[in-house]
Amino acid sequence: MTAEQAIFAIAGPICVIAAANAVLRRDPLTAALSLTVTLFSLAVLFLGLGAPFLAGVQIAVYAGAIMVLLIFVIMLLGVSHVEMPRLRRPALQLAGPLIAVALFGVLAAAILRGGLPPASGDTADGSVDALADLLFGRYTFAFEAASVLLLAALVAAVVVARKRSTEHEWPGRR
Amino acid sequence: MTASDLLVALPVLVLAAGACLVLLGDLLVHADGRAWAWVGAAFALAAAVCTAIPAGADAAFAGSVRRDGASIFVAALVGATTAAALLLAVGYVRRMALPAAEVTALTLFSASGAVLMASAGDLLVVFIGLELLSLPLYALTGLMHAAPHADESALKYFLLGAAASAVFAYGIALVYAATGSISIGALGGISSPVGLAGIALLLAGLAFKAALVPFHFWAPDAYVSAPTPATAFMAVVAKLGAFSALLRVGAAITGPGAVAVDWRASVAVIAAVTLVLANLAALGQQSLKRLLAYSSIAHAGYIAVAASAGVVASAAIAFYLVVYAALTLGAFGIITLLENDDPRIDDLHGLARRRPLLVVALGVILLGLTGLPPTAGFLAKVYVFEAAMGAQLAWLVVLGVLASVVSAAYYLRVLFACLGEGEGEPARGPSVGGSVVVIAALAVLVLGIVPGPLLDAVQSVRF
Amino acid sequence: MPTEAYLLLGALLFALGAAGVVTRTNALSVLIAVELMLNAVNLTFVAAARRYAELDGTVVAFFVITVAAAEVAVGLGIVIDLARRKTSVDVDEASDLRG
Amino acid sequence: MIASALVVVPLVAAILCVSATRLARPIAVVASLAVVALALAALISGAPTSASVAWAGPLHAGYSVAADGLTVIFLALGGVLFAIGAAASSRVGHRRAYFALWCLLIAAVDGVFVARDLALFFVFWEAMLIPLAILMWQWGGPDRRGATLRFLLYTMTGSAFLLAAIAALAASRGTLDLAELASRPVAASGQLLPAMLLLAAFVVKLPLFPFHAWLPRAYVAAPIPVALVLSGIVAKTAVYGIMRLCLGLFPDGMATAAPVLVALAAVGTLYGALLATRQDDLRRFIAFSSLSHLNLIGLALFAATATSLRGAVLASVSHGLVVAALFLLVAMLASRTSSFALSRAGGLAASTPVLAAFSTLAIVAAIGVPGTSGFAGEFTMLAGTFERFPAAASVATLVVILAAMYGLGMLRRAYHGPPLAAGVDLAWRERLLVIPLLVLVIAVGVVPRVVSDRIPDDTLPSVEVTR
Amino acid sequence: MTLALLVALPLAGAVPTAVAGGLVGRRTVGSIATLFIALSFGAAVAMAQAFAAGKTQLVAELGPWLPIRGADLSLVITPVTVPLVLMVTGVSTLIALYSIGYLAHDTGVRRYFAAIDLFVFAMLLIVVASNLLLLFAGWELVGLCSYLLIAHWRDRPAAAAAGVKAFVVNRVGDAAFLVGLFMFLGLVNTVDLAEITRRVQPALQQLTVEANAQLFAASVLLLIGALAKSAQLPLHVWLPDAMEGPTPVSALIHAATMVTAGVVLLVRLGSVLHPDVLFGAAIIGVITALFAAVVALAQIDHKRVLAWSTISQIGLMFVGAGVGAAFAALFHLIAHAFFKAALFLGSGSVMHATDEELDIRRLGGLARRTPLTTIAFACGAAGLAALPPAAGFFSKEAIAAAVMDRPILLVGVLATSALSALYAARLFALVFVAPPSSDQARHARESPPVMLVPLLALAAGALVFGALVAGGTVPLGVTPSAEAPLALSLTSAALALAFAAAGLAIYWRGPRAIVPARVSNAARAGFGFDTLYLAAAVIPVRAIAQVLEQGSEALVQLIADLVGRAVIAGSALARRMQGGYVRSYEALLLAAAVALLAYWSIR
Repeated sequence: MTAEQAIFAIAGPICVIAAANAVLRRDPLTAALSLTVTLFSLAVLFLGLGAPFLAGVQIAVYAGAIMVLLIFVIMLLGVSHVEMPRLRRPALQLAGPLIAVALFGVLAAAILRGGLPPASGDTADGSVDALADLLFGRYTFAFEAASVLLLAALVAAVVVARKRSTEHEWPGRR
Repeated sequence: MTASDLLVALPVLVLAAGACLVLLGDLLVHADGRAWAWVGAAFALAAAVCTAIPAGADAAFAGSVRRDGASIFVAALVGATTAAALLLAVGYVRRMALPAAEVTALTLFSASGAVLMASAGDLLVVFIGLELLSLPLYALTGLMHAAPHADESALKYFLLGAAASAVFAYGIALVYAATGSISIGALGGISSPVGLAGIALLLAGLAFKAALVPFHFWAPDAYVSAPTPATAFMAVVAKLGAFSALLRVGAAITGPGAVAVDWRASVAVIAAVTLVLANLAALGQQSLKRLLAYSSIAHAGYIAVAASAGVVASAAIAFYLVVYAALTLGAFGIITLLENDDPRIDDLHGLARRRPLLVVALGVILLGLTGLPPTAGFLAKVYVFEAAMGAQLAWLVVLGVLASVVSAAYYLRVLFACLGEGEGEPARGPSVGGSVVVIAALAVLVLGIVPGPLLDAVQSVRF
Repeated sequence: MPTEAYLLLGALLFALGAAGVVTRTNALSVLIAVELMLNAVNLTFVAAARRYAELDGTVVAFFVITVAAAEVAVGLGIVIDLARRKTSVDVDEASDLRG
Repeated sequence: MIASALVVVPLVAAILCVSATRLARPIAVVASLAVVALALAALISGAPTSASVAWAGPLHAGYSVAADGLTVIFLALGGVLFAIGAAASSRVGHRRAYFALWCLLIAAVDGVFVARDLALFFVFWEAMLIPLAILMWQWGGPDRRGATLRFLLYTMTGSAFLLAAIAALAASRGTLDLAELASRPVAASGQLLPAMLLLAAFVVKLPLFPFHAWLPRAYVAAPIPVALVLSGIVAKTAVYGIMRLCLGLFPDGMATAAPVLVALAAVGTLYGALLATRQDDLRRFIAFSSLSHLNLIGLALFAATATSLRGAVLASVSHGLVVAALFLLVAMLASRTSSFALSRAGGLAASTPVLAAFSTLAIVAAIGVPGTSGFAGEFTMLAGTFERFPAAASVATLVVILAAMYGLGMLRRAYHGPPLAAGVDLAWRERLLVIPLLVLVIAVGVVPRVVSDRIPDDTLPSVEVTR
Repeated sequence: MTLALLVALPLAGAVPTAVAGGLVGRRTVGSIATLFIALSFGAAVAMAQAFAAGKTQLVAELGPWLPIRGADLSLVITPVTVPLVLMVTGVSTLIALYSIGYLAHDTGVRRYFAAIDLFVFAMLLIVVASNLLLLFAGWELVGLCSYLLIAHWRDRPAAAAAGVKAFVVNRVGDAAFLVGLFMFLGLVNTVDLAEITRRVQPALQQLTVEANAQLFAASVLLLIGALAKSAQLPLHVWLPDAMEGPTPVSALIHAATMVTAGVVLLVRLGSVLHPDVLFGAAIIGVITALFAAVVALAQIDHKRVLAWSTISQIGLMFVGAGVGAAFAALFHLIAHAFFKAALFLGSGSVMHATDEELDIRRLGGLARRTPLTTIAFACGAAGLAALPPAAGFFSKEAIAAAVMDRPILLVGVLATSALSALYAARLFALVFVAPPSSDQARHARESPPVMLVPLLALAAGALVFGALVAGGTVPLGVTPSAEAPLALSLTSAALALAFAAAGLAIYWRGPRAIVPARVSNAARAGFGFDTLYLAAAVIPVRAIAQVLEQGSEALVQLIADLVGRAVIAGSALARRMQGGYVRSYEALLLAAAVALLAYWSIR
């Protein structure tokens, strides 16, 4: 058993269980915490896959920033937003799992039928240097575009969440 | 990074720079809100104009961005549409007390995303463009705090959009897993199930942005709730981005066996479902905006009809998109000119008497939407149908023409409502928005009678 | 480990996320489910990058994280707006627009 | 040149109408008469009428117009009817809009007849709809809404197939120019489908039984002048279309379908006549008698012998004139009894002898008595049809009996018997509207060759059926 | 030229009468109209002289008409048709003259005379058309004029109904005529009569089976046309009702001219029609003759007696024409025109004298009060009864002579003659001789000269015409086919005299029932043909129309509605998909994605 196999064997199940927990819990806070576990276990898997820097980013940015923000909002809005315990719109509650099973089934079938190009024997240089070369070389434009995207998202978030001082009378139909 | 790199990406840069400058300017200068719409329009127009500057290269940034007939066309059309939408917003933002600078900036950001999708060399840029296109639109949808359901629409749009983005991203991932490349060209060789699954998910994700049934559910709500100029903008620009990406992906799929055929068949089926459902749903609408929303979904269906003919239909699609842009700007533009921002069709009674010119313009636009001569809408439809017929899609064409009969029912209902007896609205003086509407209507008419120049121009478009 | 194992794991995560999107009624829970889907995407990218001994997949995963961050920002804005107006973040209660 | 002028003149008139409230009606009348004059000039001068300009090349569509004998016949008929219809529109509201739409309708109808390109044909074909629909919708009777929508959607459904056919032809043939299409005919086996797609538009507009669901409602709901042109000339665009397009481009396809079409038309001929015997509303009466006549014309068209086609053209002219006269007379009757119901009339001849006389003449022409145009058309059609479809022609001939029943039955109920209603007899203003029509009816009946000899030979089947 | 004038003059009279008749007085209108017919008669006389001088044919080509071979506006007149033309124009002139007086107080004079003029035009067209189509034009136009004139008194519902009935029944024949015409057109590809004759006649001997069948069918159809126009069984039902029209109309159209058009047709086409069919015409003729004679005996309305008698007499003409005895048929036709016109005009005079009294049981004794009418009527009746030496005697003899070799026909013809004599005598006796039985009859007064002059002229014709023809003074254009043997002459004279005498004897003192009431009632009603047609044709057609309107037309409308409703239902369904719940949208979106995935990856 290689290290990678060991990592997969441990982190994989944790990841799935946490993910399932995140999806099944009615309480968003618990779900968020479960998701964080998933994120951590994914970071471990990334390590096993030879992408240590990404693992770091996953923990720092994803788990660290995004999830914190999410949890902050959950707390901000109060715990009262726990979903109602009763089963609502049962058709949809049934459709969810069904879709998931179908989705996984189809995807698994596709994956298991193989046909992928052969794996390259060597391993890539996963160092930060190499990453930086790519990021500021081939992917410069994407990088810049992503920065514009973040700016746009910022503005969008501000605009939509900003509290209006004066509610304008809307001239449309109610 | 060279000068030619920048020139290739110039339209995107101009749009994004415009957005940033408007944001900055709003912080520094205390100007009337309307000024920002004018500035934004100027930038959008500049983006359109600068497509004419020869770049000296077909690609830039290591192949991330490319410049060809299709990207030039989309950039020009996006720029022009954005400018027109912002001009519609000039009066509107003031009347609705909207944050003009933010609206302008978001619009420009979104426009840059659309151009990015059209000029992307790889799937990653397509994905970023898609997000850049979408995120501002979510915000624009939720902007009208005073409108009754803006929050709901924004939420729906966002949740659906996020899921669709994830689907699209997963598609890219599967394609990458199957080919080891994220370049669009890599789609060509795909034959493994994983790669094919990826293609399917790419189609689903793009169909969502193009508002094709059954990925369209966000559209009616978002269109109704967004500020009307933004509605016009998203109805045109989002589709431009989505369809150019869709067509580029389709053009790249030349894989062995029946893959290309399957792609076209999938698009054809989606087109068929869209035509039927959208037109039927539009038939029962009371709200004019919602009706136009479904109508724009239906028009996406017609574009998809041509798209299912493959890349040979590029010129037809391009022509259709231009006409559709003019029609959509005109139609939603007219709503911006009404007192009521979400008028029921019955509210239009008496409009012909009070504002005859407006109704003439509306009439031209409705004829264009229906696809009746002598408007350009007719030629656009004929072009699309000819393309589909060339691809042996007779069944789809028959479905399309029948669907347009249904569409005639609801479009003409609007026209007839204007002719009815009623209070109507008080006449209003000339306005910027009014000029945009008149120009759009004239364009629809003139392009129907003298389509030659535009037709010649779109011949160079090849996705 | 073969790449397929990671792909299967990714597919499972994606499917779980999809289920969550449909079944959860709390807008924030839905957002969490979407995050799950995006993470499945990332896992797939990284696994494939390892298979082909490339870094491109890893780089794309960075971008996906960026995009996820942007999305969350906008999403949270919208949810906050909703919560302020509806005093609820239940997606089933935001169902006035129909037809 | 002249062909283009035929479209442009009414268009200019439409613009003039908008700007002149008081003169709108004279302008419309003059424009209509100008169409007649231009059409006749095209015929007499012998100068080339055609014009061809690039329009939408990549769509294989061009602007190509011409006016040959067949065109001129229909245009002259149209001009007369439009002039009389406009003159009869004396008390309409919103005059500017009404007459502007009227002129637009003229332009569209003219365009249908002069177009020599399928796409251009379709442009004008659809362009007819909108002015017609608005005229019906705004100025029509109580049922105008439903009737207009029914008419619009029904005809648009037919046109939809026409559009599909055009797209298919453009894609497969690479041209939509009629001359070019005709010069390189499709293989006989491949003609049926395009022929039927084209025909779909025409059978609805004609309308062929059983595609007539819009007809009675539209005739009742439309304002009388509009109903007049709707039946008088707009229906004839379908006749023209079948001759020029279906038979001109796909004679073999039409021949394949002919047995079915002929059967439908024969049934429709009798069907319309039978229903006409039962109508109380005079407009419905005209509707069903028109249905009968138009199906007979359809029969002749589908039989497609040289004689039957000549007859179809004659009958189209005749029906146009007669139905116009009937609509006017019926309106005049209704203005005396304040109702279009036959049961509200009765014995009117006593107080309105001139109206009765005119009506009698119109009905006599409608039921095809020799000496009137009705006979010339009907006989020629039936004789021509008999060459190829003796059984159908014989069955359709029974219509002369039913026509007598409904025609004279109507006269009897409206004008004979003890006077139940009374009114002032026709004023000269009213008489002058009808007299030209009646004079033309007789003239065409006596010298029908004036019309039928104008039909160019290339629109008729080259080989006469001989047995 | 003369030929064209002959036809054009009455038409020329019709137009000013119709258009400008209102500008002049009633009497003037009538005079003008009459004048035009008289001028036409003049033209006919002129032509007759030309023919007497040895001309064999006159042709007038007036130009093309319909785009069909041979369908030109061209006229031809031959020695055969000269007498017909003379008769038509002459009798018409007299009757038009009579009408001036008869309709002196009618408000519709203008259209009356216009229609009369038009009628003369149309009738002449039948006689002199050089092709079948033009003939048919006249054929239809006389029907139209008949309708217009029957329904002349527009305030009378019965008149209107009778007019419509006449036209519709005629149209049944016309429809058959048309189809027959088409078949001829198919056979020889022309409608020109001369050419048809030229092409069909030699071919008649060596016809293929198929062509034979076609010729037979075509001939049958033309015969049906003739039957309808000439009111022969079974299409005779319109003629008795046509008596609702003014009496001069009955005299002109429904006795002298139009109804004999069928005979004219058979004579003109005699050489073309299938021989079997021609003989069939003779059979139908004899049956009709007998049948109508019996019915005529039972009538109580003097115009109806004459109407049925007309049917009967035309039956005799059909016999003549059917066996190829053109001479006999034409002879009887013209003779009948004289005596029947005289009778009808006499009838009209009686009505004029007695406030429109029609019931012969309420008349009587008029001989004293209206002597001139009585004399004229007697002449006519003598002609009808075939009493020698009145016209009818010779003409009927000629017919009998033509069927000498066909005993059944001969018996029928003789029996008809006998019955004719009987009802003619009955009519005369009841109206003029029997004691007056009503105030009208008692206070009758003689008609004005304008009516009496034509009446007497016609009566004179009825008296002497036969002898003139038989004596060879007046040529008929065709030579008699068979000379009547003396025995036949004697037999027919005896029969006529006997039955006439019997009739006079029986009814001398007034109406009397000699057969059971049920029989006479049945006969009076024409043995139920009207009822039969009502049940077999009129009611079914109405029922079909009703079924169509409430069934199929409703269905057509319903289908249109249903399509609309289906679309609207589809619309509701499509809108229900947009249920408002974002989760269901997500589900649908993802399900669609799964579907796409499945389609793409599982293959």
